[in-house]
Amino acid sequence: MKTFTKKRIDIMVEAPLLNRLIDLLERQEVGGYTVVPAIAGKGTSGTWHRDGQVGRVGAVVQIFCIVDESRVDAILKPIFEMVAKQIGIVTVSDVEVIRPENF
Amino acid sequence: MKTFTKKRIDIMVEAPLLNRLIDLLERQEVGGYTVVPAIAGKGTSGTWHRDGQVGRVGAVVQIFCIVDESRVDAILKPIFEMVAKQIGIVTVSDVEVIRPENF
Amino acid sequence: MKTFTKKRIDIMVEAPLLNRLIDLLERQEVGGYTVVPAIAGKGTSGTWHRDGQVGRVGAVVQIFCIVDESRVDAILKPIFEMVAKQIGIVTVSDVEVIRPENF
Amino acid sequence: MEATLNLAIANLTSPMILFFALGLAAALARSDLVVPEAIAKGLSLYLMMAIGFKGGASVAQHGVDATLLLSLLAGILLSALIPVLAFNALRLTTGLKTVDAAAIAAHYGSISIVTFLAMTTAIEGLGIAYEGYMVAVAAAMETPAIIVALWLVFRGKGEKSAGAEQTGSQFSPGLMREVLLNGSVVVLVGAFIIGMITGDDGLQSIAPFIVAPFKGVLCLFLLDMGLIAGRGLIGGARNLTAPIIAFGIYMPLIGGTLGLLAGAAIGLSTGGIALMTTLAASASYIAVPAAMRLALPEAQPAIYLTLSLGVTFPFNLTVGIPLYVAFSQMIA
Amino acid sequence: MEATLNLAIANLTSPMILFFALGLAAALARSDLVVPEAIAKGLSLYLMMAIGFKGGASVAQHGVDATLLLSLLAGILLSALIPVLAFNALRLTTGLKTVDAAAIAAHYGSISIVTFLAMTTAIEGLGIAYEGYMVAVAAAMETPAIIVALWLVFRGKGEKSAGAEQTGSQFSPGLMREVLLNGSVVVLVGAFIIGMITGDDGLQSIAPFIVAPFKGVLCLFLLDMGLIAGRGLIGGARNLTAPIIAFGIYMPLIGGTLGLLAGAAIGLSTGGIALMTTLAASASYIAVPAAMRLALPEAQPAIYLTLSLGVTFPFNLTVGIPLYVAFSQMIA
Amino acid sequence: MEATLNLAIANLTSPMILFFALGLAAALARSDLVVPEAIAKGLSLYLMMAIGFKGGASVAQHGVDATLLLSLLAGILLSALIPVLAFNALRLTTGLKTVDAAAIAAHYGSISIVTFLAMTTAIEGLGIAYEGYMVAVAAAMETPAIIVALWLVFRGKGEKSAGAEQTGSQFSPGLMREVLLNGSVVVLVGAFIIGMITGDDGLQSIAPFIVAPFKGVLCLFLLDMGLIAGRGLIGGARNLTAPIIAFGIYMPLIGGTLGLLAGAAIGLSTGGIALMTTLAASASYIAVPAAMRLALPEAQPAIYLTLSLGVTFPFNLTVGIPLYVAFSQMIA
Ligand SMILES: Nc1ncnc2c1ncn2[C@@H]1O[C@H](COP(=O)(O)O)[C@@H](O)[C@H]1O
Ligand SMILES: Nc1ncnc2c1ncn2[C@@H]1O[C@H](COP(=O)(O)O)[C@@H](O)[C@H]1O
Ligand SMILES: Nc1ncnc2c1ncn2[C@@H]1O[C@H](COP(=O)(O)O)[C@@H](O)[C@H]1O
Ligand code: NA
Ligand code: NA
Ligand code: NA
Repeated sequence: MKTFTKKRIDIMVEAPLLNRLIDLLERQEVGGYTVVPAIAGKGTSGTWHRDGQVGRVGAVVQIFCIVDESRVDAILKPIFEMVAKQIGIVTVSDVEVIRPENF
Repeated sequence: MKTFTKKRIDIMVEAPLLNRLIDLLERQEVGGYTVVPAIAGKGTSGTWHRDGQVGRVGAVVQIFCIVDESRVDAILKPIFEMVAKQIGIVTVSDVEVIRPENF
Repeated sequence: MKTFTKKRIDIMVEAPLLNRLIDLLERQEVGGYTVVPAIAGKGTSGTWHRDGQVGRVGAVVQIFCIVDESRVDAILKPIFEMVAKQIGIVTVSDVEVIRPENF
Repeated sequence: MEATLNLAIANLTSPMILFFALGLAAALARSDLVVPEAIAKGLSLYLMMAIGFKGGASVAQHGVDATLLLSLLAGILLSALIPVLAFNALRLTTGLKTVDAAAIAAHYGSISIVTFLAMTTAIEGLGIAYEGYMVAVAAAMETPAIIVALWLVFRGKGEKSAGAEQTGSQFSPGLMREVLLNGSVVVLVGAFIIGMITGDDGLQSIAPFIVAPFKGVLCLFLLDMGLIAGRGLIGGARNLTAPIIAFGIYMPLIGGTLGLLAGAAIGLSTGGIALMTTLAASASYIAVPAAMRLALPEAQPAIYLTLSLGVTFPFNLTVGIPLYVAFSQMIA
Repeated sequence: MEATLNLAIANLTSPMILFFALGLAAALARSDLVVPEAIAKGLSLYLMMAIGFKGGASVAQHGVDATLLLSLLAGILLSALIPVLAFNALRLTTGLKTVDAAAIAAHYGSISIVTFLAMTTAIEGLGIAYEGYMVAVAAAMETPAIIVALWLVFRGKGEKSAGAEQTGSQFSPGLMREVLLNGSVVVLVGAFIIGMITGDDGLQSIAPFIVAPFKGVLCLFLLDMGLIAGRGLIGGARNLTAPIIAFGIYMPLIGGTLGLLAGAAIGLSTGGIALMTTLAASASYIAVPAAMRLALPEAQPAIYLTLSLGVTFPFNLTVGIPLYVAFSQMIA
Repeated sequence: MEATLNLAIANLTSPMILFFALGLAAALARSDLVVPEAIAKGLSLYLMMAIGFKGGASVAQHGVDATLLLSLLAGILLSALIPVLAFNALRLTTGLKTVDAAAIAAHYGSISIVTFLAMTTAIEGLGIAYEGYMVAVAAAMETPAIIVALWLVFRGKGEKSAGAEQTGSQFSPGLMREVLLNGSVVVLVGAFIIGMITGDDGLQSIAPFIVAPFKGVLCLFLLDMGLIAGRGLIGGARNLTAPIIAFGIYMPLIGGTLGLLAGAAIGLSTGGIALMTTLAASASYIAVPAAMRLALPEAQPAIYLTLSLGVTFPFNLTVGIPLYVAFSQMIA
């Protein structure tokens, strides 16, 4: 099957920031995004576990977004600026899709 | 370590369709699959959030399946046919595995 | 934006083994890891569903870990040894990150 | 008239309706309040179990009178007939496509169990008795509407022009099985049977769990329903034209009238008539939408879900309940 | 005899057992009914907290009699002895490998707390008193069986032929810590101690939460257990040969007999004997399977889980409970 | 003195505090015990709904006396004043940076609703009455502290040197909206209003859900709080120096004293004074941390969360409650 190469941006970010990140993605007019749960983790800011929180602070959520290669840089820049000073990391990888028009 | 390249098919699909998709994968005799939750998202069919549903309509789940490159097309075709007319997207990417025989 | 290529190791493993796997990752001094839930799946050891368990046996969880290419082999070997005899699979893929120092 | 007004005021100022309003308001004010999915499912399981069990225990106590079968039959007929009326009303008054009209029609033939629960709570509060087996009638009304709605799409078109193959519409026995064995129905009917077997002794032994806190749990559940209805409206309101919204108001009145007449005709008690009216007036937002995504994927969920959950459900809860009680009291 | 039959009928028609049967039937009919994982864990937490607290408060009220220590000792011995019997029975009658036989044996030495809960509810319903500290005995019986089962695998083999290194079998102090500090045990024992400290006053203050709705919550939990047992059977039945299934039936009877004799020998009340019998007869499906995945990964979970949860648990719940009560009444 | 000691002992041996201790102990012993996130959120929703409703129903019954407005005003002033004191105490005694000191200060001006719940349960147990509207005072005290703390960071620095742009600190109306409309506050205030509207009738109708099991549910919730506090201490203790820990003990005493005096000055009842004291003494660990992550991301959560949840919360629960009751009884 013919497929088209796109980029998948994966963002892990502390939960209180999620709504702002989604607002940012909407302003960048990405074709879509998906929020995915995480249970626990460790990074430079220490260890966390979902079942050990009151409130949302400390928990990390994931959000990914499939975009056209041509738009990666424009989208990545403000994301990185937002996440850099918070708890979180950003990765980018290659994926192929079947219908290219939606991204 | 010696690794072998396989393909990872990621399908995001509206929850009511999940059982049919699993049936389809079983009929294609894939070596395995994993269903992963999603919390929220946005696509061409609009926005959804897991905690804002009565029933399953509106929610999206993810399912991924690691298969040998040689079988990707055969498996992708019926999946794409099923998902195309519903809420959902399909992506394919490269992964490496250590034991090649299970896929 | 300038990015740096790293490796993403994805491990799916039966839930009772999770703590030992995390201990192993800590001993390998990986820069971080994230545990991700799974809902259901099928592999060589049969089918499972999260909502059909008493206790943790039978459920599978995912954990991923982004590491520098140079360290993949050292980390992969003990992981594979641990997972090989249990229910679980390991995959490796390419990702790009923006800040290379944390991995 | 004054009695009806008093009923209406009592209903609007009951904790139940006020918690629903709180949820609605919170959603419209875009508060981040959520009831976790697992909790909502747990509450729903509890409500099904409680209402089913109480119905069964009541049947065990009062015996099955002659009207049980008649009620089931009436329920099934209403569930099959209402979609035909609804479909034609939509085709006449809105510009909706066949699939969309049929999908909406299925919702109105089927039922909303939470509206049913709210009505039982309301009439219990008023000291009005009702037949315990109305729970079984509720279960029986879930499915026929789906079959009729699919028939409305496929009839006379030889499975082609409606685009079965190309568009994915399908009518499969697997689908019927899924609908009939969906979790809520199984718990409702199962608990009903258990209630019938264990009777009043059984009921007494678990009453502190399923009877005493019932109304409070329903309040919490309605808070969540308010949140969901409100968020559905925010997201889906732009898909609803004025004629569609009007349908969401007058269709429960039409359906309700049929239920009222049927209930009176077969000789139900006042409470039984009120419940039959409520079942006929209410629209599904769980079982039917899920079935429609499988059978009629090209029908737009943003229309049928928003209409059923955002318009008809609040209407029945606030205006419908006192109205249906008042009319049941008159006709009984 | 007739009394026993009445007991059996009363048990089989109790809401508890009927909800379990409903879950089982729904699973076998492949309904999509599920109790969300978080709800199931929450219910289980509640049940541990309630049973532990009630046990502790009862000890505070009635004082610790001389048999407490004896009961704990008897429990530990039973938990250590039963796996040896079970292991040999399996080696004689089935073609199972050493690791599989030992893993199964561990389950039968350990206990099922839900079976214990069902028995307490049954005897409370019959007005039979029991020693509150039996909860502590239950906790004490969780672990010894695991140690004995691992010893059965590793003894005399110098850690080699059983393949410790190559196959991953391991017996570590970390494992014992994990088992001893697993969540359920901590809540059960912790609530027991809190109950002992706060006594009847404490119990009264939270009784509307932990006493009144207890039986109803147990029904909901058993619905889920039925679903899980049923789905386990669907998936795992093909792993069970006739001799293995037979073991799942006669082993609880052997274990139960030992429990019965031990309970009578140390002078427990009728209820206490029934509970000791139940503990000895029941098989673990939470703590032990998790420990086995870590210590004996090459043993097949599809065998031990299906057997314990799909065969022995339903057997104890339906046939076992009335039987054990009847025998306890005779022997007391 | 002896009365105070008795109060202290009664408090320390209440099921509530013992379940908290159990959670703390389980966490420190590294047990794997967890309360699933969805259950914890569901319990918290329940507690907010119950306490809000009961407060509102009590206002409906006893009427609004003149002190309601004064209490709200006093609460808002305390919430705004305490952060200033806290900030200066931290700057004088610890080497913390401005942002860290301000972030901590915000927590102590705001409130812990669970501490408030524990106090209401304690005084209800002692038969001490209190003003139902104190729930509204609690809600009013959530936010002012946040505004003051942000002002402490940005004042006089022209938004620059504190590094607004470079470091991400920001003070936005959106943030205030998020805090004011956060789920807990909405349910608390909403249920309070519903309680006021439906009054005692409403309360009676759902009392078996929101009144009877309340204390037991609080025990389960405190078990979870103990687990979280304990795990927070394990992970975060190394971030706390002795002067910071000392602050976590003396700051509630300073805040509590202000609350005590304010409560007495405006003429609250003994129970009302005790609650005002508790609100002033308690520190937030839900709303404020979330706001701080958005407004002051460079402040370290490991410090403010661990201090509020791991030091001040247990201190208030164990030592604070009997102390505040004793002083309230003296001053009233
Ligand atoms: N570009 C995208 N990136 C990430 N997730 C997406 C994207 N597009 C769609 N999705 C996910 O797939 C779901 C269905 O997509 P759609 O069929 O386009 O509405 C959405 O609700 C998202 O959860
Ligand atoms: N080919 C595959 N694609 C995706 N997930 C898989 C695959 N094989 C195994 N898994 C996941 O890994 C778990 C354990 O696999 P196994 O050890 O093969 O039983 C399964 O239950 C699935 O959740
Ligand atoms: N190397 C890594 N691999 C996988 N997940 C990571 C890694 N580093 C960080 N994370 C995740 O991102 C979260 C925030 O990272 P950090 O900002 O470095 O504390 C962590 O809690 C992990 O869940
Ligand atoms: Na209807
Ligand atoms: Na046993
Ligand atoms: Na305070």
